[in-house]
Amino acid sequence: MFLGPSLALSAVLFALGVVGVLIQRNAIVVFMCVELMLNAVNLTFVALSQLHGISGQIMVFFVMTVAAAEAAVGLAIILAIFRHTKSVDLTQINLLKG
Amino acid sequence: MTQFVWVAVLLPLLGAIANGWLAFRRPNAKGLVSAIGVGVLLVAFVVAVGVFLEVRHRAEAVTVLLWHWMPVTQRLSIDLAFRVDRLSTVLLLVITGVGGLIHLFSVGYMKSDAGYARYFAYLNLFIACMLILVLGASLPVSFIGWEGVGLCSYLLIGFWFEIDANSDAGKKAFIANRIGDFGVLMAMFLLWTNLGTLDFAEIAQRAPAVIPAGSTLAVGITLLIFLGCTGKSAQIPLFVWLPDAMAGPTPVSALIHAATMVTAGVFLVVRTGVLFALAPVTLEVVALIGALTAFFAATIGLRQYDIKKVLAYSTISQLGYMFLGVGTGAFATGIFHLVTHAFFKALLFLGAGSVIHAMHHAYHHVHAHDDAQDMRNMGGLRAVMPWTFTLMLIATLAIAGVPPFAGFFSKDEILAAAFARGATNPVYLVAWGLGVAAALMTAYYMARLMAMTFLGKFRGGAGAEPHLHEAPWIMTGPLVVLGVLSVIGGAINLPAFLGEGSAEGLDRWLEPVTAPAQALMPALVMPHGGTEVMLLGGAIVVALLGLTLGLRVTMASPIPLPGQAAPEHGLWLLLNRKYYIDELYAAVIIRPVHWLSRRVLWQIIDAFLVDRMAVGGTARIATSLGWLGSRVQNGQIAFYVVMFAAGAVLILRTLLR
Amino acid sequence: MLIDLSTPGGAVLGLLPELALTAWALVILLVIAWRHTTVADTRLVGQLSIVGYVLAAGAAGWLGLQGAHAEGLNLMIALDGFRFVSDILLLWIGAAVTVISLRWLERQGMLAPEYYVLLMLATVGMMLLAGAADMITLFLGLEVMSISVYVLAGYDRSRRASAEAALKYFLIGAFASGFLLYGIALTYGAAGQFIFSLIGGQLAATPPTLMAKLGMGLLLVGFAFKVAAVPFHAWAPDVYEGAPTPVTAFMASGVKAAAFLALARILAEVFPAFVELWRPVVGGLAIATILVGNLTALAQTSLKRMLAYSAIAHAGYLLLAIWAQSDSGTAAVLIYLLAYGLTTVAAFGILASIERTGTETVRLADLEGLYSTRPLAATGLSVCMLSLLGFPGTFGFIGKWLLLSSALSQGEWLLPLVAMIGSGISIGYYLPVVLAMVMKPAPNPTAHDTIRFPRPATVAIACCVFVILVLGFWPNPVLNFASRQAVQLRHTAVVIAPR
Amino acid sequence: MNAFLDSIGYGHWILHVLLVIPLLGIPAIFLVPVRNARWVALGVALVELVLGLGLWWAFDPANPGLQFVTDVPWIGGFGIGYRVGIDGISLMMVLLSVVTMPLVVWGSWSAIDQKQRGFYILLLALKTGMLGVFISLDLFLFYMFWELLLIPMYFVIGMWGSSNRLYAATKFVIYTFVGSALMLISIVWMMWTVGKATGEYSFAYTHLLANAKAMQPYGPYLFGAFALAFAVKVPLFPFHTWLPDAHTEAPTAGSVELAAILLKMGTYGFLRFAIPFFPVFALSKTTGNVMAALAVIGIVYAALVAMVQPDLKRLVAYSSVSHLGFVMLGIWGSTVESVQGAMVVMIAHGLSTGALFFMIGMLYERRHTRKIADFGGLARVAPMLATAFAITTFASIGLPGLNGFIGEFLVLIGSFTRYPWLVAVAATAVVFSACYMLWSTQRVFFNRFTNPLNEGIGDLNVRELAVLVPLILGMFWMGLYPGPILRRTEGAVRRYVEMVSPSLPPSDSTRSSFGAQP
Repeated sequence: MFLGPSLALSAVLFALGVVGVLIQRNAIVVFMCVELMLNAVNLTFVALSQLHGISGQIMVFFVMTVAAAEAAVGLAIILAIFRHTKSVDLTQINLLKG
Repeated sequence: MTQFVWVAVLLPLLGAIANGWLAFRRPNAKGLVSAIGVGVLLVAFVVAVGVFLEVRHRAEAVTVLLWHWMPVTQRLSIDLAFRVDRLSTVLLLVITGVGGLIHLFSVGYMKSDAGYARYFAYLNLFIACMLILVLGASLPVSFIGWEGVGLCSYLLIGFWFEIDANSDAGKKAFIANRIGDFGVLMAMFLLWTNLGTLDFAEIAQRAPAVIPAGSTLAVGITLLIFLGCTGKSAQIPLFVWLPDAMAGPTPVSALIHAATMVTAGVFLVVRTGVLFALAPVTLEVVALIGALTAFFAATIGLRQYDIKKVLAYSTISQLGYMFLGVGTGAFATGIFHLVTHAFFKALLFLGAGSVIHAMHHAYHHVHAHDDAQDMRNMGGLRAVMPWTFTLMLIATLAIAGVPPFAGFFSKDEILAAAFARGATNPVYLVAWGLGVAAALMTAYYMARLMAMTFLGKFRGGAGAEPHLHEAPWIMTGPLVVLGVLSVIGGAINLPAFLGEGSAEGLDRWLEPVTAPAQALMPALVMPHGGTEVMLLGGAIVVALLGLTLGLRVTMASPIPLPGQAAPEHGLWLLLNRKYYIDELYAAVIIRPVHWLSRRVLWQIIDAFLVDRMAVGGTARIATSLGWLGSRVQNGQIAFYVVMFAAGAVLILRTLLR
Repeated sequence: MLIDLSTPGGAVLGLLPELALTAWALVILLVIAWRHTTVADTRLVGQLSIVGYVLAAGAAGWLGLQGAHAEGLNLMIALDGFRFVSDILLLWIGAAVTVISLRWLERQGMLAPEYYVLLMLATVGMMLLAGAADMITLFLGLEVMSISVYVLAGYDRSRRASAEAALKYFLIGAFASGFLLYGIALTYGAAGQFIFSLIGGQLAATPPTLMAKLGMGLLLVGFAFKVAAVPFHAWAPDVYEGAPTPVTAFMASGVKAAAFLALARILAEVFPAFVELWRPVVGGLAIATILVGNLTALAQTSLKRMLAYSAIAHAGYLLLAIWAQSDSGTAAVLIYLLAYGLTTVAAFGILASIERTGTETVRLADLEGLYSTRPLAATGLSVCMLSLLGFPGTFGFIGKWLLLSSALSQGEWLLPLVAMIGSGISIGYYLPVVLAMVMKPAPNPTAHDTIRFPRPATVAIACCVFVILVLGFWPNPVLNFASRQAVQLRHTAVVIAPR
Repeated sequence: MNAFLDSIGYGHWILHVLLVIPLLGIPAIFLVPVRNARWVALGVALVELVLGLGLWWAFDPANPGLQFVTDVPWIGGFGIGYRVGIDGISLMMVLLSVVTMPLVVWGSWSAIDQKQRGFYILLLALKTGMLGVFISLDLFLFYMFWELLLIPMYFVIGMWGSSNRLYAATKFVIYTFVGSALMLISIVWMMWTVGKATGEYSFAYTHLLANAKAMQPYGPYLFGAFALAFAVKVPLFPFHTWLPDAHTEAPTAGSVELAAILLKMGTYGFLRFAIPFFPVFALSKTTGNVMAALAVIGIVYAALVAMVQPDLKRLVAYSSVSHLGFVMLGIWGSTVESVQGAMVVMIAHGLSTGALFFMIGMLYERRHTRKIADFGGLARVAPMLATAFAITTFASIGLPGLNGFIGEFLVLIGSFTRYPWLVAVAATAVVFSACYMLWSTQRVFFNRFTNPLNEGIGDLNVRELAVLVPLILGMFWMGLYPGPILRRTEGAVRRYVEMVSPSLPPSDSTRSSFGAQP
């Protein structure tokens, strides 16, 4: 049921996330785009569960948990950098290069 | 005795080592040094005489094997072996005999030199090498001596090494010799490749069967050998080193650069006569080069003021005669002139040495720094040095070709042979003409030399004059012996018409050696009867004419001192400057080679192209790429992510292709 | 020993090393709750954490010796020698990094003992990742490891570089996780399974579908990021430079090793049927990685950054062995990881000791004259450089040789050629280190006075260097061992090495 | 002698002992005070010399094959073994190595005045590496020794060299490392190819050689990889530019070891590995012509460049390039004569160039300069040194009766059939070598005494004489009585030539272009 459209939708969402990462300059927005990618994949898992059973849905839970942990750590890191640079603009964060 | 011929080689070698050791340890033990230096030569001479007495009764050669030198393969197994035959015996006698006399002379001449022991070490070493050269049973063994004498020549020319010019001269000699040696080496390679042997006897045996007469191969090999000879024997185009070689002590000039080493080329041609016989073209070249050298060197000799330089050009000229002789195919005549030349030229040099010795001492006493060798500083020495004068006069007459002195017979025989060949081959006629002209000039410059040195008044300053004196007996003694030999030396090969029994002694003596080669050449019909007499008469006239002219012209006007002479011009300048040959070589060869080596090979190819561009360039390319890489790494997350995405697209594209 | 993973007891037994380490980490967290202020506290926690590694390694070793295996294929975590060897390797790296960190943290004034817990948890993640036999375990292991390392990278909060490193690593890492996860999803879609061997069987049975190919491609992208293969490498130099030095050592050796072990397993067990598809990709990545890594390293003056690029280059070499994808190739991966791990830990360990408090990074010029004041340290670092270069007489050479051998045995010449060219380039940056230390004079007499070599780190480094040298001449034990483990990785045994 | 050697089981242990003794010296050096380090090194060197010289008698010249062979598995399952053994070719290289060793220690006696411990340790390590290269019969083992050698040499140049030492050391290592990188691929590829063809996977030299046919399809590439590694080491033009720098900057001991032994590893490699494995390609018309031409270019080119060098060591370095060109020409001459000649040149060059470097070192130690222009007229103040230098000079330029001539003569005469024109060009080296050597000798030892700083330099002392006299005696011995050496190498050389000669293209008959057949 709606397998094709669901997969297509998740692909589009995933692509949107990727494009967002590519074009956004704000660390938090970029991070949100990554979350969008993860959730797009979650949609894929759920959609595929119709075909292959429950295991896909189980995976979604793991992904959500991991994403939550990631969000916590990620925001802490962004905070840490904000303390140094007073900004979350990624173009400003280029101390390390070469 | 023949089996012990190696003693004659070994002793001088040991003498050299002993004297060399003394040179470091006891440089002042001059008595011991002289005893060793002359003693070994004496024993060697005794051995030589012993060998001679045996060889007298034996026509065939004897090979004395010492050890296997290069036992590489069956095909290439070179033994260190000596070949005792009539040719080597003649040279054995000349080398040890004349060499011994010169050693003796040196005892007096070098008495006060600090490098006395070193000098005798070199001299002994030279004798050893020279003996190896003439005794060698194969080309490589002779080559040991061939290069060895070059080495000794180098060492002795540069004996007083603290003067740059002397060292330069030594180096020049060695390098000129080496150019010739290149030819000898190449000849060896060709011979071995084609004949599978380098042994003289086997070459003579196999060559006629393998190498077609007149073939390119024969001409090539012989020309290469002859290149070696031009180097060693100072012929055109490699003669330039010999005049400079006069930088060495005078006895050295007598021994090495007159009597023995420089004649090695003639010896080698005779040794490999069979090959030359197979290459008539080369023989023509040899004769022509010989004649040309004789002529040109003589012209230069006309206008030199250094007594030794005159003699040096004279030597080159006389060597040219020898090559003219062997070039006609009459090998024995070449050897004949070699022997007589050894006598009278050694005498001339030693005489000159005695003169220089006297001049040097005189100058030394008055602390003058004038050139003791410049004839313009001499004059009137006849009075103070009667012995020397007399003996040098004998030598002058001998070299000028006045009968009955030794040079007359030998030179005449060469010219006669050339004339005889000229009947069928005009090249030889040209050579003959050059030879006659050279003879005239020889007489002229010798007379000039004698006149400038011994006649007239002493020009070297009044202060020095009282200190001039005759050389001690240890020096004049050898001169006397050589004087006697210069007088009677011609007797070893008198022309046929002078008597049946004793005539052509050397020709017959050498027959076993030269016969195989002679058999391959058209017989040489020596002029006889009227022609012969006419030639002889002509030669005498030429000699006397030259002497008279030389005497007259030289004595005609006062001789200016070195510093006061008007600058030379025209032809005289050309002659005085030796045709600018040295300058020519420097401009055409030496400087371009240096330029090429320094600018092109080293700085452009080596340092720039290979090292900087190829090697350094690779490194630079890598470093630049690395720099580029680190620029790409710009620290921008956005850019990193773009690279990431691009990579992902690339991977997916590859997979979905 | 047969283990039934379906029973709780069996599951505990199967996961014993990971569980032991996790439990110990929790115990230590408890300790930290009381002791987290002084230098002594930090030190105590560090020392305690080593016990955890030893316990876990003991468990892994015990299981390995017992020949633990399971029946059936329905596993979430592998029970084979390969996993236990990987575990020991990773635990060893964790322990070594801990030892190096002991005094280093104090000197840098980073008195937060949670550091050690994070290291342990990251190690747990690495072990799960390397031992995963199931996509879920794989993902979990990966994330446990990654999240811990994100934090570790930014652990020196006082330094902006550290924070920046953490941010870069985190953002790009999360981005890459997305790709990896999508890859898992699509693979799942294509095969309907999470378990490696089942997916492998499924994929082998049918012609490759678009979804399977896409899935594999995205998985490869995810791993390419983790191993820092060009062009997914850009984060690595920045992060390696910014992170605290022991953490850099941990990332360069541990994280990379775990990723490679997992990649080797996935390609061997999940995609053996697609070998002709992924080979060009891996080969291309290898070539690009070797060349870019080595060339860019040439331009570096900071030692840490240089080693980062060198790490990228080495990832390229390892991809070569992955490409070869045979038992000898897998054995080569193991050996190379061991050699590389030993060397990297030792090199960064020495580097950490040389670092001065407050300065950003060690430059090449800072090493000048080290030999005259610290001969042993200079010698040790020289050995490390030679080992990284793959110079005979060091273990690095054995690894390099095995890589080449595994590729050449497949009749491939281009990749080994590129590898050797890369090796030739690399001498251009390894050698100057030796040169600076040994042959140049110190800029001033007191230049190296601030260097401190704490005893534990010294012992750990010395052991590494010693092992590098010994194994360089006598690699037999590890070679044979690695070959045996490599055979266990797959169910089809091929002749691994010529006999 | 033989009976005695047999009674102590010499043949069974000698090669291993030779390899190990220098390594045992290393801890010994650590144990003694620094100032005694050189004594330990000397002791080790002398023990090595005494033991090694036994090979001269124990070696059976009648046996052309490998002798004293040991084959012990090393890295089991991977076909790698500790396989060593020598034939006539390696025998001479081993002997050369052990002979130079005490001389090198002696020669460094006073020149090395700091970090002595490290220096002598490196010298000992170097020696093990060299011996290892020459006795390895396993390609893996060979490669290890081949590369390992670089390290001690690198440090010797870089730590005890003169002003530009860092550049020179780096250049040396990078050049040779990069040069031999591809050789490793080649070696492993050979193992697999032969292994797949025969079922026996092994790096053993004899095994690979016996089945070299299986590798022929890849001959050009594999040979190219080997040739690159060896050509750099030789060094063959145009891979030579590392040599002048390395030679010049290295301390005396380094220069001597480089010249006497290290360069020979390249030519040895060609004789032992590169050509026998791939004779069809290596000796094909094109390859042969190219290699021989490069050799000859090297001979003449290096001689010319040597002529204009202002630095004595650089000059001798270029002369090495020239001499090694003869070796290469001889190898490609591919006749018993030419290869024997190549062997002799290898040994002769070791003696004479070694001696030259020693003497330049002695000059340097006295005056701290190597510039020719800084000297002049030294023969007056240092007559013994001048004499030794002159003798060595003449040995180096190939004066018959000294060692240089034999080799060059054999090389040229042996290669003449195959490469007549190239030989003609090569033979001009007799002129050029005389030019550069004599000119430099003249400017250093003869001519006017211009530089007052040279007044007090003093002549050779006893230690220096002890270094030079053996070398000079060796030069005379080799020049006058090379038979014993030739006899020992002949078997191996003959076997080598017989092995490769079926692959030789028919000679473009020299004889037709130069005349008649015998």
